Amino acid sequence: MFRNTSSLIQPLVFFIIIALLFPFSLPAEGLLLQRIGGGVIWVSAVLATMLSLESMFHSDYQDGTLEQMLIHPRSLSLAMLGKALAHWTATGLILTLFSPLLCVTFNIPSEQIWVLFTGLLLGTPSLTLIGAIGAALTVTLRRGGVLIAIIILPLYIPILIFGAGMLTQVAQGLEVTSQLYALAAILALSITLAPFAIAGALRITIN
Amino acid sequence: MFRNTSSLIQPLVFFIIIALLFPFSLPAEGLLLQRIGGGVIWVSAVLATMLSLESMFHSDYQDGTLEQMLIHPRSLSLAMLGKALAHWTATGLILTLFSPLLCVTFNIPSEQIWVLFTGLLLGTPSLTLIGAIGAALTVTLRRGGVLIAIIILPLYIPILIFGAGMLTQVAQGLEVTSQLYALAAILALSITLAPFAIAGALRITIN
Amino acid sequence: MNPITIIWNFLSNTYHRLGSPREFYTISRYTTPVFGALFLVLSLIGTYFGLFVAPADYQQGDSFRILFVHVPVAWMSLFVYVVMATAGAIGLIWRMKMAFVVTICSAPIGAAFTALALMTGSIWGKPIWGTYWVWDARLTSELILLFLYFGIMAVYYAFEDRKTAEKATALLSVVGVVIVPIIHYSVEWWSSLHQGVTVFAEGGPKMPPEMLLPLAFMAFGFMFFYGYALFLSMQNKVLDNERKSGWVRALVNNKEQQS
Amino acid sequence: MPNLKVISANNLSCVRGDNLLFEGVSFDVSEGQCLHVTGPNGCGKTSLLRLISGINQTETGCIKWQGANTNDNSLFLSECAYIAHKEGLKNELTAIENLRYYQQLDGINDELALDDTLAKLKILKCADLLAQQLSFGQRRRLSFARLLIAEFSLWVLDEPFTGIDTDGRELMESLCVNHLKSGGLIIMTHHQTLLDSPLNQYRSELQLGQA
Amino acid sequence: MPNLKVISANNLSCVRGDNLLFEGVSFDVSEGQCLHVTGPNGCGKTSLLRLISGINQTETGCIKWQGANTNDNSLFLSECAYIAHKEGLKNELTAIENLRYYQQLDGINDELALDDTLAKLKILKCADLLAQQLSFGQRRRLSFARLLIAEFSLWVLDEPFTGIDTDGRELMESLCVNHLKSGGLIIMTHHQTLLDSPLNQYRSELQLGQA
Amino acid sequence: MNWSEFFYMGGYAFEVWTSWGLTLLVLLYFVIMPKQRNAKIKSQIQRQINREQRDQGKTDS
Ligand code: HEM
Ligand SMILES: Nc1ncnc2c1ncn2[C@@H]1O[C@H](COP(=O)(O)OP(=O)(O)OP(=O)(O)O)[C@@H](O)[C@H]1O
Ligand SMILES: Nc1ncnc2c1ncn2[C@@H]1O[C@H](COP(=O)(O)OP(=O)(O)OP(=O)(O)O)[C@@H](O)[C@H]1O
Ligand SMILES: [Mg+2]
Ligand SMILES: [Mg+2]
Repeated sequence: MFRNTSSLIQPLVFFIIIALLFPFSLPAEGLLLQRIGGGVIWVSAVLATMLSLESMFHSDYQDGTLEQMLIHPRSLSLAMLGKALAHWTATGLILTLFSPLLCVTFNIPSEQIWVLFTGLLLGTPSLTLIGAIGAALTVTLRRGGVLIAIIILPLYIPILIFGAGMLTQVAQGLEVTSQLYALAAILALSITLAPFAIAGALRITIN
Repeated sequence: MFRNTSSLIQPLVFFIIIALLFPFSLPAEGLLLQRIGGGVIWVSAVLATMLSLESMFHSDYQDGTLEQMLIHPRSLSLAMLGKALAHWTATGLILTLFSPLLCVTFNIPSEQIWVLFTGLLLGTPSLTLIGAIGAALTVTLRRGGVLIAIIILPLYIPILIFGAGMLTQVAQGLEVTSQLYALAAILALSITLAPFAIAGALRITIN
Repeated sequence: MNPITIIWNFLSNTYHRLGSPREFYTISRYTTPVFGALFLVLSLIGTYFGLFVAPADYQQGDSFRILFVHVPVAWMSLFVYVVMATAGAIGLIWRMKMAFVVTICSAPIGAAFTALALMTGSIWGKPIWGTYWVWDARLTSELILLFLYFGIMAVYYAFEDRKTAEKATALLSVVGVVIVPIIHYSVEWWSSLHQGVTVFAEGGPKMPPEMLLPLAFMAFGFMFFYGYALFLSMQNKVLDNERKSGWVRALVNNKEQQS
Repeated sequence: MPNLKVISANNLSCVRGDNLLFEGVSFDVSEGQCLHVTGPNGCGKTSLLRLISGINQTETGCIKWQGANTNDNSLFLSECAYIAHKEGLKNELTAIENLRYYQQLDGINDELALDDTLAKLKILKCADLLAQQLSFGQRRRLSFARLLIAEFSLWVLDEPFTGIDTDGRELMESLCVNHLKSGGLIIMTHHQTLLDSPLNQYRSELQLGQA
Repeated sequence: MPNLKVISANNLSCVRGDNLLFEGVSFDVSEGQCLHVTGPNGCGKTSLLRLISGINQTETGCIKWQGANTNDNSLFLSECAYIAHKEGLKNELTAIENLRYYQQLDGINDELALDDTLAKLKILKCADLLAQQLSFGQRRRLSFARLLIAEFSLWVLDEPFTGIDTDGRELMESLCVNHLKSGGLIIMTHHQTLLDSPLNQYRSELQLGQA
Repeated sequence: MNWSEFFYMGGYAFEVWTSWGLTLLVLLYFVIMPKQRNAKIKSQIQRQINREQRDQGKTDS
């Protein structure tokens, strides 16, 4: 699955690059970055996931291995769940693990770091699973990348709202349990349903 | 070059989507968005350009048309200048033209809007031209996208610093001429030199 | 024969007749005008009571009269999505051609209703909240719904092959249906500037009858409008899809010769 | 003979866009037989093979494997291998890694068999080259090698001899004959005649109409 | 005869990775001649054609067109056409749009010629299909059509007959013969024999070593 | 009731009438657009039929 370490670090590098563009482009005030840092990290995570998705099935389609998967006796949806989780390990998980370091560079207070970390841990698998549906629907199209974005970003926004919302809550000293439950519920839903949608989408588009 | 209008609006949509992710993920305070809005728009422009670059040569390489271009009697660097400028029209130019509208939704004051607009107009062609070098160098590689980012983002940062820096200057009532000259100089340099670099990169990587 | 069997037979009969493009076309030529007429009658009554009869609100003055378009339109934006997703599921599961047509033809109508809800809402928001737009849960989720409609239309037009496009569109609309409860409950789950659930509140509508009545008329009127507009555009789609078939040619040819 | 493997198609049709490519196509292939699908370019041969192997769904008619419908029939899927124009090779993996990937998909783990198979197709010396670096014929051979790593009964081959040199073609033909002799089935397309090929004696022809 | 078109290669060699594919390859092809490059899979035929057409650069030896080095020689480039396995077709353009694209690259604008060319290769009825939707043979024909839209003297063809049906092959062979008769040059690879082909009488063979 | 007072809408004329007006426009669009499209499709099909009949006439004679 992972040919080499470089494919593992690439989404991470992407994530870091996106996040680091902001310090260069915002007014240099210590407090500003600290206040928006959490949001910036969430946006970077969403973008990094989304961008990595475009290639999730694309080369498989181009070289014909996707067709071979389609006619393999294993359950396609199970295989897709596996593929999505592997993809998540190489994108969402890694960038979640890395996020605390980024938080430190943004001077984000430590109670927020934990919330951000947990939020990303619960949120990024859903991002990948939901995004894979979009990737599967657009795999046969050139310029699928933008269409993926159009399709899946509406579905990402709730996750973003819950995830980034927690940070604002914490900053104001409020509870975040309800948001955590919401993220967990979204995750449960995506794990159970998304694989079927992905498999269905592939069967529809490959012909 | 442009099969249909959809290929024209797609980078624009990307740009808008990236910019719109922020309101969802930042604390809901009117002034905050207004202060960072200009920076967010610059980052979105950089990202939208960068992402559109990955596909600049990729499908040409996959389907063999790039090889055909290489052995065409026209000057390859001139052809590449044309291709880059066409690409810019469909990405940088369009999103520059659209940026004022985005500024309005972010409540950015109008004197900043003009600075942002001029900055993007001078900066985005350089982004495309410089980015195309990275795209040409990575065209034969799978997962080229991230490598492009790693190669070209360091080169983008000066443009970002000048471009977004202008906004902070204006907000503080300072002059921006020196930054404008810098952007113009970068543009002049990229137009004269980048096409040769792109052509050279393609001749090296295709074999 | 027992009544359940009769009803069942009737339902399955209509289902199968509606499932065939040709039958649909024939039937819809009678039902469409009926929908249009019902819409006109109901909405004119609603307008009369809403604009002329209902007294001005003691807090909002006359600005509350936006309610009679905003609320029906906002409800329809959700209702159309539910219809669209249901039809999509039916199409995918039972491979019913006409269900896909319902999905595809509903999307622009739903998008228009959503856009209207956003516009009327923000126009209304200016006098009430003092701003056209806030990034608040109800408003944001409704905006997401608009994007979702756009995404669904974009997917349909992205595919060259019609059958693929239909199925892909149906799948996406089924997946996106989660947004509907989110929009509906957004005012309860998050603190929101937007009005809480008023009409379908527990313990009956929290709204005086002189407001409720015209609202009901408008709401049902818009429902019929949706039916009307949907059938018109479905007729076009059916003609377009079946342009090679004999019955469409006969139909067009006859028309031509009569006129 | 209840255990005789047989694939039978009945009244298949295929529509692409507004064009009817073929209709009413029926055939039976049983153990030791090779169905040679012929017809001019664009007549629907590839489309037919994709229907058979289950990538596309039949709209009319049905295809049966041992009497059971082939749709979503995992027994059938595990016995059928489809080799297409797109080789199904990952450019960034080496030849042997590509083969190993397919072996693992089928739950096998046998390094020796990999070398063996590459050797059989005379591409052992390219084992450690990236698929990207292989010549056209070497890629085709590698994709053919996939047939030998698991026990597929039905081989569905779309122009298997394109890009293969004369020796290679004889090799592949003899591998096909071995497969047929040991009770396998083959459905293939090929534009040249097979009359002077060792496959000819097992062959029946299915001619698809004009494009 | 100073105006006779001729391509001559001297002492070419090709190294891939650590392998020497061939060395000391020399040939001359002049008007009306067809050079048939043969050899087993992986012996370097495609690599040689890419050297000739200028995609890759020679490391030793040189290739001359009318006596001038072919490297970055725009006269040569405008007279040489290379048809490879990768067809050079844009999937998202229709067949005719693809051809028009190449026509425009060469600065021509002639709608009738496009239809004509498609008709010559018997793919006129697919003119408005996306390249993506074409069958394999139809794609190959379309890429071959590119040879006819501008006046190329030297055709460099890498296995031009793959995926083409029997009629199509005869068609292409006669197009090649016409080209040769009107003073063209052809360098091609092909795995089957050309002894019984109309091309045979114009043919000389270049055998590359064992892979 | 007084008409000018009615149109004045207690000071909310702009809000109320743009909302209602926009809604009306959109509804009208969904009535007019399909009718035009219907006519267009039918004329396309008619032209196709005519063309085929002409072709047939040619081959028959
Ligand atoms: C852009 C701004 C607005 C948007 C996007 C919006 C959206 C919606 C939506 C989607 C609904 C249907 C909810 C459901 O059925 O679950 C709704 C209902 C409603 N809206 Fe708005 N709205 C906006 C502004 C306003 C304003 C400013 C008011 C007035 C103060 C208002 C008053 C109402 C009322 C009274 C209902 C009916 C509530 C019920 O019974 O559930 N809305 N709106
Ligand atoms: N959307 C479409 N509309 C009309 N025709 C289409 C469409 N998509 C594909 N086709 C046609 O369907 C046929 C597909 O044929 P297929 O690939 O099965 O041919 P084939 O017999 O394998 O040909 P070849 O010998 O060239 O490989 C082609 O003729 C192609 O032009
Ligand atoms: N990096 C590399 N290291 C070693 N060998 C390589 C490398 N890249 C390519 N090769 C070898 O170079 C050769 C390329 O040959 P080429 O494509 O020219 O063959 P060909 O004669 O066209 O064969 P075919 O008949 O299969 O088309 C192959 O044998 C391939 O294995
Ligand atoms: Mg084929
Ligand atoms: Mg070769």
